[in-house]
Amino acid sequence: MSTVPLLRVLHLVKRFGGLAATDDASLDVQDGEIHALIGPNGAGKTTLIHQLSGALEPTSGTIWFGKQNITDLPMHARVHLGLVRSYQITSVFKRLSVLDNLALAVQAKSGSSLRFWQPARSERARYDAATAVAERVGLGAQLHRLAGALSHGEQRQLEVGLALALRPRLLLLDEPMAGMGPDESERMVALLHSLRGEATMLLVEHDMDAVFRLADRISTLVFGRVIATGTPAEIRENADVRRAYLGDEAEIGA
Amino acid sequence: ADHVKVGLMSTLSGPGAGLGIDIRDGFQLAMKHNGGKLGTLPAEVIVVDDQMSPDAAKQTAERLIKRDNVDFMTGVVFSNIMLAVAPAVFQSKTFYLSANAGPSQLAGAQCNPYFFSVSYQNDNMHEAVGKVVNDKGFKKVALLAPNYPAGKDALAGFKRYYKGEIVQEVYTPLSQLDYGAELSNLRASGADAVYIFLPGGLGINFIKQFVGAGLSKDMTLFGPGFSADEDVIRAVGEPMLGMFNSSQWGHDMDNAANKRFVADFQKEYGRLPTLYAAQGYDAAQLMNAAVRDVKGKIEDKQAVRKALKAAKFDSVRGNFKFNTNQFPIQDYYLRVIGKDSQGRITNKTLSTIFKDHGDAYAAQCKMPS
Amino acid sequence: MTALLEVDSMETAYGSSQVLFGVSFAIAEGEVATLLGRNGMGKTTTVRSLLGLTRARGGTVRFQGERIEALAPDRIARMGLAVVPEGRQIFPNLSVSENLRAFGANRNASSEPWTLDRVYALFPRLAERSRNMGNQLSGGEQQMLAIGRALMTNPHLLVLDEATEGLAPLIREEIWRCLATLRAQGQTILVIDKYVQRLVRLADRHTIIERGQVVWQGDSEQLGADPSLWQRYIGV
Amino acid sequence: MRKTDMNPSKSAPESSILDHGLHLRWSVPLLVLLALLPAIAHGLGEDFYIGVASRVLIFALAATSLNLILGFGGMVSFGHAAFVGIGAYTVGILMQSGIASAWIAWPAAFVLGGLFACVIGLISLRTQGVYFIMITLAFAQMLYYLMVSLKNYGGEDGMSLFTRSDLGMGLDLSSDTQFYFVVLVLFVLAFLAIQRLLNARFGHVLQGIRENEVRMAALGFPVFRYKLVAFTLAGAVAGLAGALLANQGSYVSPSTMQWSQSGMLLVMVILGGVGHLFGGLAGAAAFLLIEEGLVSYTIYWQMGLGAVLLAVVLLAPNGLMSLRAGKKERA
Amino acid sequence: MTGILILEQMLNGLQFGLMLFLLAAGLTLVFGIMDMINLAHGSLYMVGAYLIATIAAASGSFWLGLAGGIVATAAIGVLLEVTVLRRLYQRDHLAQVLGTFAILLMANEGVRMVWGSQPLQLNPPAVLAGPVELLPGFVYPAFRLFIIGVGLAVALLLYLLVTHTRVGMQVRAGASNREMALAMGTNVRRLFTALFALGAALCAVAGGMLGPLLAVQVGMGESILILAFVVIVIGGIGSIRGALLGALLVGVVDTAGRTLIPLLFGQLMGPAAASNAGPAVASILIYVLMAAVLFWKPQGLFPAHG
Ligand SMILES: Nc1ncnc2c1ncn2[C@@H]1O[C@H](COP(=O)(O)OP(=O)(O)OP(=O)(O)O)[C@@H](O)[C@H]1O
Ligand SMILES: Nc1ncnc2c1ncn2[C@@H]1O[C@H](COP(=O)(O)OP(=O)(O)OP(=O)(O)O)[C@@H](O)[C@H]1O
Ligand SMILES: [Mg+2]
Ligand SMILES: [Mg+2]
Repeated sequence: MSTVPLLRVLHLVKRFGGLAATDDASLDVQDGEIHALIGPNGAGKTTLIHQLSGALEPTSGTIWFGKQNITDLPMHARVHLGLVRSYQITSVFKRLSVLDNLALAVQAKSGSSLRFWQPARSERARYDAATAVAERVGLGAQLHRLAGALSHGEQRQLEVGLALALRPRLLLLDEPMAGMGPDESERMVALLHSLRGEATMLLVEHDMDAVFRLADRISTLVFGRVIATGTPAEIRENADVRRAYLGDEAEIGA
Repeated sequence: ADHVKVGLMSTLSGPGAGLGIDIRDGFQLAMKHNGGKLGTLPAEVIVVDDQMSPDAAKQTAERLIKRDNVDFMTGVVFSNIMLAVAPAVFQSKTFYLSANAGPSQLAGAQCNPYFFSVSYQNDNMHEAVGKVVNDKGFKKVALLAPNYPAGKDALAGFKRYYKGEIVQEVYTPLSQLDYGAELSNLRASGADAVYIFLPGGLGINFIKQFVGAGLSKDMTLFGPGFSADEDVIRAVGEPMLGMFNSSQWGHDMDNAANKRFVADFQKEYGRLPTLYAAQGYDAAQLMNAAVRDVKGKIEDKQAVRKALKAAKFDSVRGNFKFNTNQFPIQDYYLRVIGKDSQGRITNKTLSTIFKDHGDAYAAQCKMPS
Repeated sequence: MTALLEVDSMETAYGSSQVLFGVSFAIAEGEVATLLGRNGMGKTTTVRSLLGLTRARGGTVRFQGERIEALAPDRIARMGLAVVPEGRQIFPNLSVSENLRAFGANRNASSEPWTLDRVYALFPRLAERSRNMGNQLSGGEQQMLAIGRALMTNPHLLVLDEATEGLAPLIREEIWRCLATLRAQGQTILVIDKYVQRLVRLADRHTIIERGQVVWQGDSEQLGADPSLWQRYIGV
Repeated sequence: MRKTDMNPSKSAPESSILDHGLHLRWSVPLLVLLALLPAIAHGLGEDFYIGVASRVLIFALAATSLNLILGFGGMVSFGHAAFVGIGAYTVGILMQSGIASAWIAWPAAFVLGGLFACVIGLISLRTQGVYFIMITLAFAQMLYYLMVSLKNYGGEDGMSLFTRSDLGMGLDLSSDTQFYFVVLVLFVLAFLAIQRLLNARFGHVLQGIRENEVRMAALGFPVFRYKLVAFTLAGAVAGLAGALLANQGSYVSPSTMQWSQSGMLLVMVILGGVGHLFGGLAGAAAFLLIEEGLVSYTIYWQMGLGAVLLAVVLLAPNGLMSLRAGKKERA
Repeated sequence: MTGILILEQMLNGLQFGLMLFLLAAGLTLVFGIMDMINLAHGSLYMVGAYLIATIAAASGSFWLGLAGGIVATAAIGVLLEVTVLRRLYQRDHLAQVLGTFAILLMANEGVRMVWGSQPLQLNPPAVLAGPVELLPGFVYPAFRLFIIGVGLAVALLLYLLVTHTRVGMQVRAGASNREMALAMGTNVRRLFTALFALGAALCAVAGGMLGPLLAVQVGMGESILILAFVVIVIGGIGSIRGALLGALLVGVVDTAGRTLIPLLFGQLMGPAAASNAGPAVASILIYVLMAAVLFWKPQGLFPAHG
């Protein structure tokens, strides 16, 4: 592929004391693809996402978004470039309704919020957009319930909705399926499918079934290093990946 | 008028409350002695708390003046509070008889016909000690006061009469608790006398620590009367023994008014009176005399003022008269803390330091007659 | 076999919104039971009511023959109920080893109790990170810790609420193997998980909950034989 | 197809914590009452209470400004009295140098309050939670000790102001009644502005930050900047309150900036209702009136005040306003 | 300055720091570990000092007073916890501030009603009353040495209790996630009551140690409470080690500031200006220190969970 990758991670290192959670990791994500990132627990996937999103500062290495070096950009600036994340551990506004949650997200992307006078509630378009997102993630009937009163699985749906509402170019998804039942997982897979073409995705997920169905390419992270990148078929056959991560699961997904 | 109203606003809560309560108790003892009357008029005394906060004091004073329409006010302990309430008091032409606070501003440029001090001018006590230390021939003196206007004025007052060498002049933060560092420096300074002006709890802290550090053997400790009064003694105890201090009054002073005051105060409240109690008592007696002399016509402000100025009352401190700035001209005594005949630790009056002493600010006062 | 746990027409509400409408099921000593159902159907609420964390409004719960629905959660726990809660709930301000040691006990008087060493042997990853604070663990490591923490109390009844969430396939397999071993040793277990195929292989009995009510109960054979059940209530 | 929607009745909109109405049904009568208050007080021969009312409104203004950051932004500032003090000293120092015009002094107090808040916020807002509480306390203490040692401006003794600021327009602020109306107008204007702001986009962002700061950052909001703006605004309004306070009491002293004063403002807000639009007003009024009432009865008035505060904590989960608002707005 | 003076001043710094630590110790327990902002902590310190002074005066023995005061204060602590404070654990910090502020007001008035407004007397026991000679020419007050000893002992004890016992772990667990700690079988309620009693007892220890140096009077808790908060915030909340080091840092910086800054300013700007600026700077020094520490380390020097 000759085009500039949408995301390019070069020799990224993150140390926590003696532990190198990210250890000279390099990775490309092409525009338009769904790129899955798999690896054992504690391999450094979330840590990598943290660095990509700007929540953690890398010890060394660079991150490129398109042609821009974003290594030192603060989180909010990255969001405005279109680099958006969701959290592995649900982080929603518990005391706000589902609609208000999503409306806040929409607000982030629709002009300045240094507006002190116009009632925010009068922005119909914003609430419509939020409603649309809610429908999309399957919370259309829960608009007015407080996020804190949703069940775990529903909160996970909202978590993804918050990211979606920002109309991302690159969506960093940290275990979106975790905590979802088979039914909801299925719906999430469908949702992510439908986003193809709209957003590029870097997907961290332990649900191999979903990963193999969705991913165009898969990278495997072990001890903070990318040990293999390839198509699902290649990864499934990769002996190292099987040993470090997949075990028998490769068959199940097949 | 058919009765007279007095607003007694003092510090009755918080760390400074001990002083205010003594003023109040002294004042009320006098009222009892007078049968609840001032002169010929039945009197109502409204006691309120200034919370040791200028802001609250201001508010409270307004309430006394505007809502209760008091004829006289008294009671404030602390100078900063006095200064805060002064404008409102003067504006309303209410007579203020200070039972403690005597800030230099009100003795000098901002003196006012409605303000009378029945206590002292703030510098007086320090001047008196300055003179004693000078006269006793101490050559090297260290000074210590908190870093605020009254502290600076205090040491200035001391230096007005002390001419020897000052080896250290230390100002400590107002909220300081521990004087370990200062005591070490003090030991190193080789001073032979120390003068401290540390009001309330600060003084208690310092004296305890001073004695604990063993410095009392090497240097003599001096303070103004209020750093060595009965309230402080009660809190510190034995370590206070031998501390010299100055005062315009002592509970052992030999005059009839004082004997009655001290005896009845002990009977009534079960403790020895302090300077503040004596001042509260005198404030009431001066009010009493003035109302008596104008024959109850307290509406006539000129007459009342004249009667107040005349000060025809038996002060527990003996000699008492007003200067042109309506601050006292009186005697100041040297006291030392020792054990009395009953074995109590208390102040003993030793000698007279100043006779008929006024203050340094009277000259700046252009008092309208 | 006697019933270790008996839940009878349990009703639970959060404030004014009722979630459970008379849930009844029983778990026999040494049995592995499951609760199945879609998201938000009341599985976790059932668990919370068992543990006394959300008080049931009606119905009874018997544990080892004793009524526990009115007891304080810590009493219930000391009787030998331990949970791997949804969302891990690791103590962030305790190190890994402290998380494990703080509540260690031998509540089922096992002759071969779970110890720190055994937990570390099960999850070597935790041994490596033993001095890390709970909040410095990866999601999966936290999950392992939560499981280890529950095992360390050697409970009569072990409750796992989505304990495989966020675990890598290899570790997940490890957990299944471990549960099988536990079962073989006679440990009673209640599992909630989305990998229903696995549960069918592992568990003895299943209870399906739909909108706060039990809609189906049976053993693995029956469940395995009736795919329409899955379709209808679980969505697989 | 929706299976999770097991209880459709719950889909009806619940009142949101983001909405802060003016509750006109009782706020208008309240306003009318406040407007009539001088006349009533005068009629009863209790002119003194006009001054009390001014003071209540001034503290209500300060407390409302604190509530803006505390209740809506989740920033527990333990140094808010410093900004009140800055405003008061602005008036005092200007007056000492012969500038008595309110048109200069009050805006100056507003701007300086904001300026100091901005600088202090730049440093303090790096910290969170209790650390933020303590660092704001630290700055307030620094300012306090600075003023204590500035002998030119009275030091610990403070400055007595012999006149009130001059507003022109034929108004005589030395009249307690006229001063009261000026305070009332300023309070109402500031209050309305804050109400607008809270219901506007900015208010939603601010409250979003209070609810979940990390997530707000992940949504692309420059969180620090919004917090700083709110902190600055609150400082400015507190500065204005300080200017009015200096005029009301004709006195300025470091004690205005003491930590206990910051604590009192905090207590007022918590008492009234954290995150309730009317919390600052309710808290200031309750606190000062309870105090006013108790002080004249007993010197042990703090016992009574303590008992009332304790009762509120135990019985009204989120301050006095939550008693009125009932369960639906419970936190 | 001579060598001995420098040594002495360092000891002073250490001593002042440990003095603050004694008060901060109980605070760390209740605030740092149990995560409960307790403004009434200073009130317990005050009540402890008053009780010790009263019992000591009645019995004529400082040690009896100390022991009796500690027990009585712990009992008062339990009473307070059971009746009021336990209702506040689950509330947010603000409710805790308001509730404990109310208790602080009531405690002050209560003490005033019982003991009056006059300060009380509490003197060190005779053996510790005077100075001792540490080196030739270097005398130091015995009671201050005692404070240093007690402070270090308390620090060690707390450290062991909190970090090396299961009770300590359970307390920390209960504070961060009460529900989960319950679900693991800890009787959080009883544990917290016990811990609060310990905190109250430590308050009384502080009262007994500081009472002979400082005024025993109404309101004695408030000014020093702020300093105690400063200490544990600089050290990092929740960490005993941090509280101790924070205390020492504050003690040394404050002492050094008070001795060195006036000297330094004297040389830089002449005595008159120095006598103005010196104390002003000295009084804000520890606040500057705190602001600086938090600027560079927003979680304090030794964050407990980092
Ligand atoms: N703040 C921290 N301090 C120290 N170590 C940390 C910190 N955060 C993470 N780690 C360690 O870094 C390693 C990588 O963690 P990370 O959360 O990135 O893993 P992960 O790949 O996302 O795992 P999982 O699949 O379990 O979520 C882990 O071993 C973790 O314990
Ligand atoms: N704290 C709460 N307050 C109000 N409602 C709640 C609360 N917790 C859960 N609910 C509601 O109760 C219902 C059941 O929730 P529960 O968590 O028991 O479901 P679950 O079956 O465990 O789902 P999941 O598979 O998503 O974890 C849901 O509709 C949820 O929205
Ligand atoms: Mg992860
Ligand atoms: Mg659940």
